[in-house]
Amino acid sequence: MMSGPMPDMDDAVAIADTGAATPEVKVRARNLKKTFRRSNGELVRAVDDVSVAVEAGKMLILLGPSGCGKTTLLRCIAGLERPDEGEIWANDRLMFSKSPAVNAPPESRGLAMMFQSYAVWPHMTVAENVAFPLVSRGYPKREIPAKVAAALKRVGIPSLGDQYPNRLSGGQQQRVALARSLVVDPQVVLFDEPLSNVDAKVREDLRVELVAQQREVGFAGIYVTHDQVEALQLADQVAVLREGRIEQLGTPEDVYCRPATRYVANFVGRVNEVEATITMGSGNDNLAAADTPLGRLRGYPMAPDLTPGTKVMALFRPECVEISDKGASHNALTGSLLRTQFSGAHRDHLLTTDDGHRLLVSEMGRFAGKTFSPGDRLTLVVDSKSVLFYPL
Amino acid sequence: MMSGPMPDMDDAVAIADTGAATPEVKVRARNLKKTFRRSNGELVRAVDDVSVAVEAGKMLILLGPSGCGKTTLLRCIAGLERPDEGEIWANDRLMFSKSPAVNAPPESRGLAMMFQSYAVWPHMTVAENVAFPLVSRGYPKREIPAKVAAALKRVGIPSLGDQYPNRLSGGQQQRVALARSLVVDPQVVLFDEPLSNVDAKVREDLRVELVAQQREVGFAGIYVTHDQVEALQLADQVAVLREGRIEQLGTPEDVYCRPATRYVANFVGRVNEVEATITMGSGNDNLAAADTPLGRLRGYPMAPDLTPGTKVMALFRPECVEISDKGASHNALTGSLLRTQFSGAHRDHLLTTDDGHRLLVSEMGRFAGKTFSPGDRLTLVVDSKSVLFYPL
Amino acid sequence: MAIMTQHIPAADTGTRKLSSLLFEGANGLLALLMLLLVLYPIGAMFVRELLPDGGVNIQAFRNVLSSSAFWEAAYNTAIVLAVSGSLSILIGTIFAWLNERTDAQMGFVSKFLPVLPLLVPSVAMSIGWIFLAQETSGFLNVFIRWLADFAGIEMRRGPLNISTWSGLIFVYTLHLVPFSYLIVSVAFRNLDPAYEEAARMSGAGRLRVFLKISSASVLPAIMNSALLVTIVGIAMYSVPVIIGSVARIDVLSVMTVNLVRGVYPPRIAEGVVISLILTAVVLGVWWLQRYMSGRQRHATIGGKAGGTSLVELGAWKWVARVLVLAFVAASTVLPFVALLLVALQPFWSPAIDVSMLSLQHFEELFQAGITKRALTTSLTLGVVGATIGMIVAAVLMEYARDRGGWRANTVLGIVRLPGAVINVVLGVGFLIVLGAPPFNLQGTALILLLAYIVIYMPQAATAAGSAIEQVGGELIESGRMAGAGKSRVFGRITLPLILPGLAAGWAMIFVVMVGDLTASALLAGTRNPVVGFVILDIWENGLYSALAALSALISMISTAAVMLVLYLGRGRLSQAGSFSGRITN
Amino acid sequence: QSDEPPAELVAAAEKEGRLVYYSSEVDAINEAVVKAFEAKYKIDVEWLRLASGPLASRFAEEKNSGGTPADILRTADGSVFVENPEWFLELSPDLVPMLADYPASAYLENKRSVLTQYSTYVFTYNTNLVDEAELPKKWPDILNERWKGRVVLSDPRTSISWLAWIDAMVKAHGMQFAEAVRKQDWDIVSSAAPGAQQVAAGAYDGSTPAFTGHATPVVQQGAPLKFITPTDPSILKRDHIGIVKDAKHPNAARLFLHYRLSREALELSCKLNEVGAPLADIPGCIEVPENPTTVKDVWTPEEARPLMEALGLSQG
Ligand SMILES: Nc1ncnc2c1ncn2[C@@H]1O[C@H](COP(=O)(O)OP(=O)(O)OP(=O)(O)O)[C@@H](O)[C@H]1O
Ligand SMILES: Nc1ncnc2c1ncn2[C@@H]1O[C@H](COP(=O)(O)OP(=O)(O)OP(=O)(O)O)[C@@H](O)[C@H]1O
Ligand SMILES: [Mg+2]
Ligand SMILES: [Mg+2]
Repeated sequence: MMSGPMPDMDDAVAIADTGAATPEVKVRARNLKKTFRRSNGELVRAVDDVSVAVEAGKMLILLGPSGCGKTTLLRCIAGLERPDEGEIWANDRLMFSKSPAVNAPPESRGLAMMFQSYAVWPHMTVAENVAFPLVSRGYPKREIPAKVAAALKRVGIPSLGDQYPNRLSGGQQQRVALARSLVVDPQVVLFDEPLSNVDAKVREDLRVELVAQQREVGFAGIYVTHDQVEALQLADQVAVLREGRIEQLGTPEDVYCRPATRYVANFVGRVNEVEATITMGSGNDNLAAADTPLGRLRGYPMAPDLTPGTKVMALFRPECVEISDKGASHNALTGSLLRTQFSGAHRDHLLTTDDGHRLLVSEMGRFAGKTFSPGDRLTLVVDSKSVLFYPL
Repeated sequence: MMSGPMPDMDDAVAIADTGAATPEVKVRARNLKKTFRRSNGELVRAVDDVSVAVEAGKMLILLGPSGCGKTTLLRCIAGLERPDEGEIWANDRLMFSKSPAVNAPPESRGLAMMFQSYAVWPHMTVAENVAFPLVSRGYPKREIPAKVAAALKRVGIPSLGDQYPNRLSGGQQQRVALARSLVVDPQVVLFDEPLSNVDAKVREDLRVELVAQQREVGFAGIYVTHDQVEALQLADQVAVLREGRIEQLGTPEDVYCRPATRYVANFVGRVNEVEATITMGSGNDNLAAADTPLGRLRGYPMAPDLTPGTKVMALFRPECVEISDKGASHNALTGSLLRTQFSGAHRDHLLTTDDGHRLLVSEMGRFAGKTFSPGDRLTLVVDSKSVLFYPL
Repeated sequence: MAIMTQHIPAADTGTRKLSSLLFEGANGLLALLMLLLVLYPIGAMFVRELLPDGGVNIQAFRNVLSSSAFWEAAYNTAIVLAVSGSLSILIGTIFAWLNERTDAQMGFVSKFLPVLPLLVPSVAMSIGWIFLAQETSGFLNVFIRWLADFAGIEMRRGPLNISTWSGLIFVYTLHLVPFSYLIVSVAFRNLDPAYEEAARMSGAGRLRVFLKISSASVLPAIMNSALLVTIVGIAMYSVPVIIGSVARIDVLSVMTVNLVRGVYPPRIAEGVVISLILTAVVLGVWWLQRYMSGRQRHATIGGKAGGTSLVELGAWKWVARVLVLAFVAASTVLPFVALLLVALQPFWSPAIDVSMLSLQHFEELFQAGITKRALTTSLTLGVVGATIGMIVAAVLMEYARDRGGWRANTVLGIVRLPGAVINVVLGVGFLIVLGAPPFNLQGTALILLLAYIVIYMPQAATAAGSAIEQVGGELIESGRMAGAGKSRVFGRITLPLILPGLAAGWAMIFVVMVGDLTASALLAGTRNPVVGFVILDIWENGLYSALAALSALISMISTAAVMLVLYLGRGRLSQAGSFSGRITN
Repeated sequence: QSDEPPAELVAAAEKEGRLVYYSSEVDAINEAVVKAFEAKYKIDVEWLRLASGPLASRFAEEKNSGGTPADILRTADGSVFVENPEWFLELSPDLVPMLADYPASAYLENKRSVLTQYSTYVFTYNTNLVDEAELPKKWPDILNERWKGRVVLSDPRTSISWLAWIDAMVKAHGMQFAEAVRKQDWDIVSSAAPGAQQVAAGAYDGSTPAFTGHATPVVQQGAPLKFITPTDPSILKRDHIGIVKDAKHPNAARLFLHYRLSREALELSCKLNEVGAPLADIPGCIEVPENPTTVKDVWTPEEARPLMEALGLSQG
């Protein structure tokens, strides 16, 4: 361990000799824990033994329902919250650990952050807002205007420098916040639901912009959201959190197509669930088979020991079902249409099977030609590769 | 017109003899106008000559970007804002008009409303919150507990009656607000972005609940949102607003598939836009043809006089494009793949054509089998029925 | 029509409408009544004194403007106000930040500490400080000299001297801090912590964040507090009369009071002229405040509030706490202890002889008929006046919020106006209007009550207004949509929600009413003497020990009453859970 | 001789049953006199005490706006009787039988007020801090270096009594006296009562100008306080009392004034306060010095201004 650091010293400690971080890893948190005490005395484990790492140019998304600890984890990394346990490195320096006692204040961690409420300071013009990090970090005075102008241009609001923020729309304010966090060319940027306060339409534009900026600046990002579409679109890695713990950490495809648990499957998208009993363990093609009240389904077992007879839950996503007119020996289900829900780019059919199961089927808009009416009996074929069996 | 009403009398006037409303129409606003004066003296036409009507059991969605006047329109109908011009009927009674001067106060209009901030009163228990409308409307005391219990049960929180709201999650609070607005079995319910403060996942659940409640209670609803997915899913009718005016009023399909203007097309979903010149007016199949830098496109003209030579904009949605391996004489475009974006249920391909146009193509998840890599040259075929020509 | 079978029984609509009409009518009437009550006395006096017989009383202006005494007092007032005002805003802002935004806060108690001075009538605080820091005999001086003696330093007087410029400014500042604290702390409470955190993340240290972000973003509130501090400071009488006159520092409030009630024949016209000038100053500050906050609209975007995180101060936390406690000691504890000591002594003496201490003066207080009656009258007036005043203020501010537009501006203007007029001048106005036929209220408790309500309306309105602002519009509107008329919504929703704010306002008003000196001296009758009256009497002719006993007594009564009310106001809502700051959803 | 009032006056007064008494006298005397009066007659007395300036100005303000409840006004500041004689009844033995015993010199010229007592101006001192030997026997002695910064001066702006004192000094010794006072660098106190207490507390060695009554309560508490009456000049302050015209209780007012002027009441007040009486041979009352100067007790602001300026005090 380090020899020098004094207890409680308010600074970061170089970790060259700890070997704790590989060079590309820009932020790393290890076994972080943070417990809060509610006003009624109850303890909440907001972050419970979480380890994450992000490399340069990559984006890690923290995804989970409200209250699962996403914000707390991010704020611990930022230095705005003090963890109970664990270690935090950023930019190759130890920022927090219990022993040796290190706790670098947020301003010296060299991280940038974007907030949900835009947190654009109302008493400063846009240019002053963007200049603030430069001034605080002691950039030479005469370089500042040029850097500010460049940052504003980059986020597409070059002419708004003189405005006060309250004159701007939500989308524009969030652009200011983005420019402000990127103006110092940070190596790490933290995002706490930065887009959840802006219009759905603007949100899409900003998301595209964010990806472009990341590509340009090459920062490592940690991004908190509870919107799974946002998560899947932005992420290099997604960490799905549940009650302070990481339930799954993987690529968007992993998390969406091969969710580790039913919780993850349900959280990152819509899913059909049918109870089933394994009839055949996984064969050469890795596929197993199971009997369901709706017929036999073939699919991937998601746990090692799903031997025949095991009760499982079969999951498949609504868009992995095809409405077919020809029957099939397995993975074919029939049901009658309850109603069709138009949602623009796609439409959802809600069916009920003969034994009362509800099934959701999602179709892309371009098949708009074939329409069905409630009561129609439809045959569905489920792609075997997208059926997953989970132990109960 | 009416004979009796005194100027400025604060009451609703029965409109039996005006014939202004057909029996099913529960709310009707006619030629409403409302202008605000900003603090800097500038005038804002928040609502500018808007007429809408909603029938029993139907849901009208007011959709538009921030600041387009959705809330103002809703508040005028609710009686929380006084229009400058126009007339409002609700429950077959005249609630507002300039002459005869009628302006019923909100509490006597018999409308229920749900707010964006849950607006659940923190000093009352959940049960007291829900009972308040009953008490205010003078329901017999002993019927109230049963009605409150029924309402709480209906929204799925039967056991929370004794709790104070600050102990509840956002989703639960919003359920309380829903129960509170539905407890009097209102014939009309107004919603001002009731779901925009809750989690994406909870939002979906609540949306389903709302539809179920509407089906059960049969109220006429007016629902404000800026989320086009929400709008398309909930609406019987969508009114797309732009700067205080209705840009298009129609079914979700109308608005999404046959948007009246480019503004609407862009607002309700994603769209590819290519400039084009009409080469052939619409023929028997109603299709016209136009030359674009990417090749010839056939599609529907969206204005009557698009004669050959007219400059137009050709629009088609990303999900109406098929990636094909066979060429085609028209509606076939080629480009090379820039990148693919995974978003769970679907994936988006961003292509660039040889002359630098960007095209977006959206694919359902089940085609996950075929994968492309950046740089691949792809041929796209656009369904003629989904290409729309708009005058510039 | 078939669907007319609405669930709204027609009769019910009728009664509801009637009660709403009554409510609105009553509100309008109240606004009108308040308008009369404020404008009529002020107006009548201005007309009588400055526009006698249709002409302008130029002589009064000439007398004032040509008097070197006026200019000296104006200069003194300006200096005292500028220095103590800035200091108190600075201290109030820092304390507000410490208590709302940093880990130096010490729970519920600490939020309460900086407003403690409001519970000690300013007369009592000033006298207490005379006992503490009079140059030769102040307890603190004697104590310090005793300590110095050990160190071999011999001093005959000092080192402190309250009867100096710095002493005067010191006591003014102690008195004004709570006013700025009250307003700025609410702003900090509502300030999105993300503003500060974003600044930390931008590389700014704690100090820079406080200076450039936290205090700068609450600038509108600071300006607002500057307005209140100006109003309170200009009208302040007991501090300058007790401390300033010994130091020969005359200020305009004391000068006005002397002109109006200290000399014979009374020179009311000149008092009115000075009031007019002060009104212009207050209006100027008001305009400045509106201009500044209009220019920089404060954008509070309600994100998810979350658990507000506090700025960690490290070791500075203890320094901060000590500062807050030192302030409480200086403003409340020390003066109170001094008062108590003197009250227990037979007469004020720096040599404390424990064997001589007794409750004699307290006993005499209760024996003296006039003191007993004065206590009863004052406490009754305080309770009734603070209650009516807060209700009136709440109804008016709600009316302003509800109606908006010119009505709101009129109401807001009216409720602030009394703040700009020196109390004693207002008192004369009341005497002129209500003391004369047909009212003939001269010497009654009613005229005092009305005068108190009007005089302290600006404070009451500020408290009620900020309480009402905290209640989100949608909470109220959803009440209307639930079918409740304005009166029911006010009674069942607005009122319970603003109750803690009203309770705090009540406490503040109660204390100033009980401690009022100037209007009381003019209006209190022989049958209903009030405490302020007795205090002045004892101050001018009685024993300091008796005065100390009375001051200590009313401080204790005020504190007890205020604690009780705050506790009740809080208790009512604590069942709804923790309830800090904004009540928007 | 008998000071008993005529029975019909008593009957008429008791029929009215009430009296409102405005007085600038110290509480102890007011209370004692009122108590004794109430014990004798079935009349409730309500009294209001303020310093003489505020009392007169309050009285005037009430008169100007719809009437005053006061039936009797007693103040050290005679101006109100001179400036507004129309507010008071002209006094005579017919009105108040007790006045038959009073010399013409006891009245104000316009007979709106009569004198109730003489007060002598004193120098109050702390016996722990001041030696007998140092005491100022004559007024000019207070201008010694010994007293520089050690005396507290009663503010001439708050009361005619203090103004009258400096006026008398200036009349006797010229304007230099006021200027010398200014050079003594004395702190100001609003009245001699707090002055006496500060002296008792040791804050100052002495307090002046003062009346004996101001020190009495502190002395009674055992404070190390005494006073001396300097001469050169010997000065006296008169107090005035009058009956308000259109009073609500005219007969009660007459009866009360009769009582207040009676030997019994004079004795009572002298006992509480070392003052002189307008009637001779009242036990307990101090000797009126030989050739005393009676100070000027009616003032206009213009007359006061040069004195204030000499003292370095600003006045509105
Ligand atoms: N300062 C605090 N005091 C007490 N409890 C807290 C505090 N901050 C957070 N919590 C609790 O810790 C848990 C995690 O909170 P956190 O804000 O990290 O959740 P989140 O995942 O960001 O949720 P959201 O999506 O709602 O923002 C929650 O149960 C929350 O109530
Ligand atoms: N009280 C007001 N005073 C002045 N302008 C107002 C007021 N209320 C609304 N406006 C303005 O009227 C326009 C319409 O506002 P409105 O709130 O109806 O928009 P909205 O469509 O509901 O927007 P959002 O999606 O942001 O809620 C906006 O430009 C707004 O700034
Ligand atoms: Mg969060
Ligand atoms: Mg809105």
